[in-house]
Amino acid sequence: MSDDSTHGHPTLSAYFGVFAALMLLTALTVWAAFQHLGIWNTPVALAIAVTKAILVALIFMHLRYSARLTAIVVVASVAWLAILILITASDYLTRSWVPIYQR
Amino acid sequence: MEIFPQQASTFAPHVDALYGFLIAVTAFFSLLIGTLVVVFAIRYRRRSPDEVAKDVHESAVLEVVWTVIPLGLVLVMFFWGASVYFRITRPPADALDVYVTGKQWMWKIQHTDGHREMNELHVPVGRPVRLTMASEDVIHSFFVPAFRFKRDVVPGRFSIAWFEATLPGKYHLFCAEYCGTRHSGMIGWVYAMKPSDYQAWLAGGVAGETLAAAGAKRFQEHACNTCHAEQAGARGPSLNGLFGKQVRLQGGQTIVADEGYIRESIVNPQAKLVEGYPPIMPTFQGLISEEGLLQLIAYIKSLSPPAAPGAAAAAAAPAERKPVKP
Amino acid sequence: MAEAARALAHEGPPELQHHFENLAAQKEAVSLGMWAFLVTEVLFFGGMFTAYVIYRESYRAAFEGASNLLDIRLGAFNTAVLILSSLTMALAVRAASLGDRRRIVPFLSLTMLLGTVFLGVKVVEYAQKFEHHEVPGPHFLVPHGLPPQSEMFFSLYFCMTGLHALHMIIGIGLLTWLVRRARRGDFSERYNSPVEMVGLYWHFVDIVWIFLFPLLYLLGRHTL
Amino acid sequence: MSTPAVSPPGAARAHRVNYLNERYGVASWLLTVDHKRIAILYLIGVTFFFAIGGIYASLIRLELLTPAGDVFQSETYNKLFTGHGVMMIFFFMIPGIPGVLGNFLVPLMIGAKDVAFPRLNLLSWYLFAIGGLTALWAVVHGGVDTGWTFYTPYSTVYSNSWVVVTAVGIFIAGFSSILTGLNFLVTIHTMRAPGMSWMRMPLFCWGMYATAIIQILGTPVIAITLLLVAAERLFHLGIFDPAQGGDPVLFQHLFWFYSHPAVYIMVLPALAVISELVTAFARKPIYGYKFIAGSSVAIAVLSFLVWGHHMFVSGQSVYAGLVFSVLSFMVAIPSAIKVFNWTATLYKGSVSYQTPMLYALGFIGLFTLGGLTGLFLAAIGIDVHVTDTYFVVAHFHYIMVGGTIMGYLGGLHYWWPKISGKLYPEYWSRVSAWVIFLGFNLTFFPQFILGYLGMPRRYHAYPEEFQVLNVFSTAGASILGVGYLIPLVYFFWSMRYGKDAADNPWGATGLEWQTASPPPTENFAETPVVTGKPYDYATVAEAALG
Repeated sequence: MSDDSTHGHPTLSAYFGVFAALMLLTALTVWAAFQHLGIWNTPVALAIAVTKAILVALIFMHLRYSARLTAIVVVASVAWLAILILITASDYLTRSWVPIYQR
Repeated sequence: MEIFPQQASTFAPHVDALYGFLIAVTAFFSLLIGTLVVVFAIRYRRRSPDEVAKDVHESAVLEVVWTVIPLGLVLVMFFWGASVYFRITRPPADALDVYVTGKQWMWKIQHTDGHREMNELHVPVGRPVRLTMASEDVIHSFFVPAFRFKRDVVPGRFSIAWFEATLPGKYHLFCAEYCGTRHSGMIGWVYAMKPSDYQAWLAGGVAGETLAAAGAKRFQEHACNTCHAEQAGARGPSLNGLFGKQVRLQGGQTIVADEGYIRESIVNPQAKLVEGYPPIMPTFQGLISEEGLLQLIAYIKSLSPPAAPGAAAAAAAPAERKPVKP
Repeated sequence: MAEAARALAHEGPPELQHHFENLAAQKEAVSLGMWAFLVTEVLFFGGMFTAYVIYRESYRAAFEGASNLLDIRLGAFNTAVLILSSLTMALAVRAASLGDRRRIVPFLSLTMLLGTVFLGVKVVEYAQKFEHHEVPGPHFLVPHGLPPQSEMFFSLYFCMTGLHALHMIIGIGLLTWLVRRARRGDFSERYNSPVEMVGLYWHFVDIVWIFLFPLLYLLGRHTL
Repeated sequence: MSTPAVSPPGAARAHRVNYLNERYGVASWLLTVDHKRIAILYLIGVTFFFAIGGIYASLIRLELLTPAGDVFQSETYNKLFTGHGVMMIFFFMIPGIPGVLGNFLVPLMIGAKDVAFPRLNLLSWYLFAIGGLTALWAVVHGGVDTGWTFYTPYSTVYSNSWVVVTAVGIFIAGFSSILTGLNFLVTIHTMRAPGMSWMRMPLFCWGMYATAIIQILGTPVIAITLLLVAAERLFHLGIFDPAQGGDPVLFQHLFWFYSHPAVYIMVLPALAVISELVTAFARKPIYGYKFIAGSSVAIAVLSFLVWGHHMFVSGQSVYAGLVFSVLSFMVAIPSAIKVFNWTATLYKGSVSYQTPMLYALGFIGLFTLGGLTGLFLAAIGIDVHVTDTYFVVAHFHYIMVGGTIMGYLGGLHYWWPKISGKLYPEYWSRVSAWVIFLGFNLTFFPQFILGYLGMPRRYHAYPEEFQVLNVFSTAGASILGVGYLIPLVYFFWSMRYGKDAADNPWGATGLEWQTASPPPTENFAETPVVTGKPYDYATVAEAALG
């Protein structure tokens, strides 16, 4: 880990910009929740939440200015969360695939 | 002392063949490693206290070889094991239906003709038997070692499985999933009988009303018929001929109306709504016992056209059926 | 070799623990440790998110109906409060890294205050649920017109927000500790990793809420 | 690997200051932040819980001597096997090698003065001790009868035993495990001595690194799952209760997401120990260093993708079952790579049969058999028949006892001179290694046959035709029990009467052998500088000659 990679810091305006963006996105997600988007309501809400989380991680948590190892650690946590949720869900999604009653 | 269980079902030879292959692989590699370790340990034993071995040049080829050979072997095992498993998971269409309820610590069996048994199951040989199983309390597991057959019975849903006995005899029935204090007492016997003996057994006991008739009674008791009426404009969909058919759901999905679907529609009616019907059905979760649910299923099955080789129809004429290889 | 010997002689600042070579190495270790800890937190909450995903798919109507019983105004207000607290926390970390001692304490205190406001609102929300018998367990009454599985929604709601609130309480405790140390003048341009680490924790708790808010409060609004 | 000379050989050993004699008194131990002293604390702790688990095991085998359940009540028997599982898994196997050998060796092997977070390390031990005593109180005083797997809804609704307290104990110990893993991960990343690149790191550290990954990524999930079980018992939340719409199979997913990788928390450190032993007692660089190191990490990652093989008959989807099956087979590959490479290391080596090597060779045999029988369970068609039978019991005891305990004891014998500064009697240690090996096989091999015959696990009483094999098993267990007592006696004996150990009694490489036995509190007089690859016996020999 080189020294300058850990010492970079966002500017004040970056902090306030992110804050404003987070507030706007919060308003957006509330507004979107009341719209009839069919199957898209949940994906839109999640996409907004992911965007907000990335903003917080990159700027507030200085991930953008951190060492590569830190990024790997973060990616690992997301990957393992995905393993847990997706593989478990795959069981539930495929349970009805094998017809147990055949006519 | 026996070291190998009896082979008494159509699964058993397939499972045992794979077992034999795996034992051969295990024996080969255990002996290979064991022999090499012993030979090397003796041949290259340390001869003086400060002897130091020379470095042996590593061979990338060797590493690849002993990565690829096991990989090939395990892929063979996987496909073989998967093919055996597919056999176990797909019940043939013309199987004899038997309904099983597990509760701490007994097995309750209902036959379609109304015969009931406790910790005993009589089945004919040479005929697939399809078990629809439910649990009243915790997880149990229906295990017949001689059939190489096991299936967990999970509360809150049906577990559906099948087997076909091949050898007449009396076999252990175990509960294999730990279920509480008297888990090891939740045992019984499976009697596999020649078809003629089985007929005699069926004729002998007091059968009472058929399972479908019992289900029909419950259908009235719970006033299911007020909505699921056989007339135009009824509030619920008709159940005649429903079983085994494709159902169109709201949102355009389709689903086969099997036991699991019907059960879910009774205890959690909002989960899958039939197209064109409003979500007005109340849940019956906790209001109908597991045995009652099984009876309702048997009733709804009996409403299906008799032309289909359904379970109820097949049960009526077992002698005429030709054995079908799964 | 000579380098190593010098490091052993330990002429480092008092914050340097004996087994590290220098402050940079110590900071690197602390930072990696904190991020690894946050990984465990992600998976800790992950178990409940998994349960949420499975049951939500199984009991869609119940979940959407029950979600509409939550107070969206309080939820949105709390989201804003938490985001603001993340900003003040970030500013506190910035002040610490610049060695701006006068600003550390106010920003930390503001963060604590906002965290307390969040918890206060949560108490109001919980109290409402108790009044309406929407707390799972023996006293639960299935809300009018909803399937009984709405109880599952509230079970998950209380587990997830409860665990989140517990993290907030721990966070406020950590902030109290930081304020005391900051008052004592412990932090400087050179040494400020405690502030930074608690900051990471606080932002993580914020991120959890960023997901909880839409998943719990906004599920079924379009069905209204 | 070259290091600065350590203490001058002429110094009177008795007066040498080391981590054991630098300070005295109970407080100097209970408040220590020295990784070596914490390792000793773990040694005491895990030995205690191992003894408890062992007593439970012997009572189980006593009951199973006869088919009728005539020694204990069913309820008592169920509490016995639960107590055995909980104590052995959560308070012996999981903290065992990382807590004792990992704590002692990781900083020494990478040339650090301590782990990255020494106080956190002590906290880990306290959490382990508090969690262990909490669970012990629940298991002994009240009793838990759910099995260590806590399957719902039995554990949440039907069991009338001390589930919540046990769950809390395991929850606390889980955080101990997380903090240990976190500490090792950070230590290995940031505290390596100058020149100690990743590819120069001893394989034991690679194993501990892979273990740390699992501890960090897996343990939180069991923690939250047990928390939900406890909450469900207390508040009737219904998350896993089918009566309220919950799904018991979901519990199994969450439980095994951790508890399958947990098997590798137990066995990866043992594999890592064996890598060290084989190379040291063949006096030869390990064959295929990169492959062994890589296979540890590969096992750690793959271990998270196979949990569903515990659920083939649970009602899990057929397709999920197939995916879990094929992935489970894949874990066999890195395991096989290790075994082949160890075997190749012996080739043209200078092999000695001192006690640690006996354990290592025994381990290779037992682990091979345990691993190969794992293939039976991954083969989904066979698993349907043998799951939840004694076949599974036999298989995982080959891995856990034949693998982990053999590795642990092998490692303890290997590093005991370093840890205690004393030598144990070689004759008795060889005897005990043989007794353990033979007793183990007699105990568990018959259980493979029993399992295929269909004897279900967790049975208090069983049909009479299974008795003969059960008698063999109980006889073996008695021998095994004696085998475990012998080392306990001579390790204690050696602390007082044993001969002083040299700094490097085995003529092994590795930084831990280049400091004093026992090491000073600061580990090294000067921070070592690493200049070459590990296990470079040829260079060491040259240096000795020159």
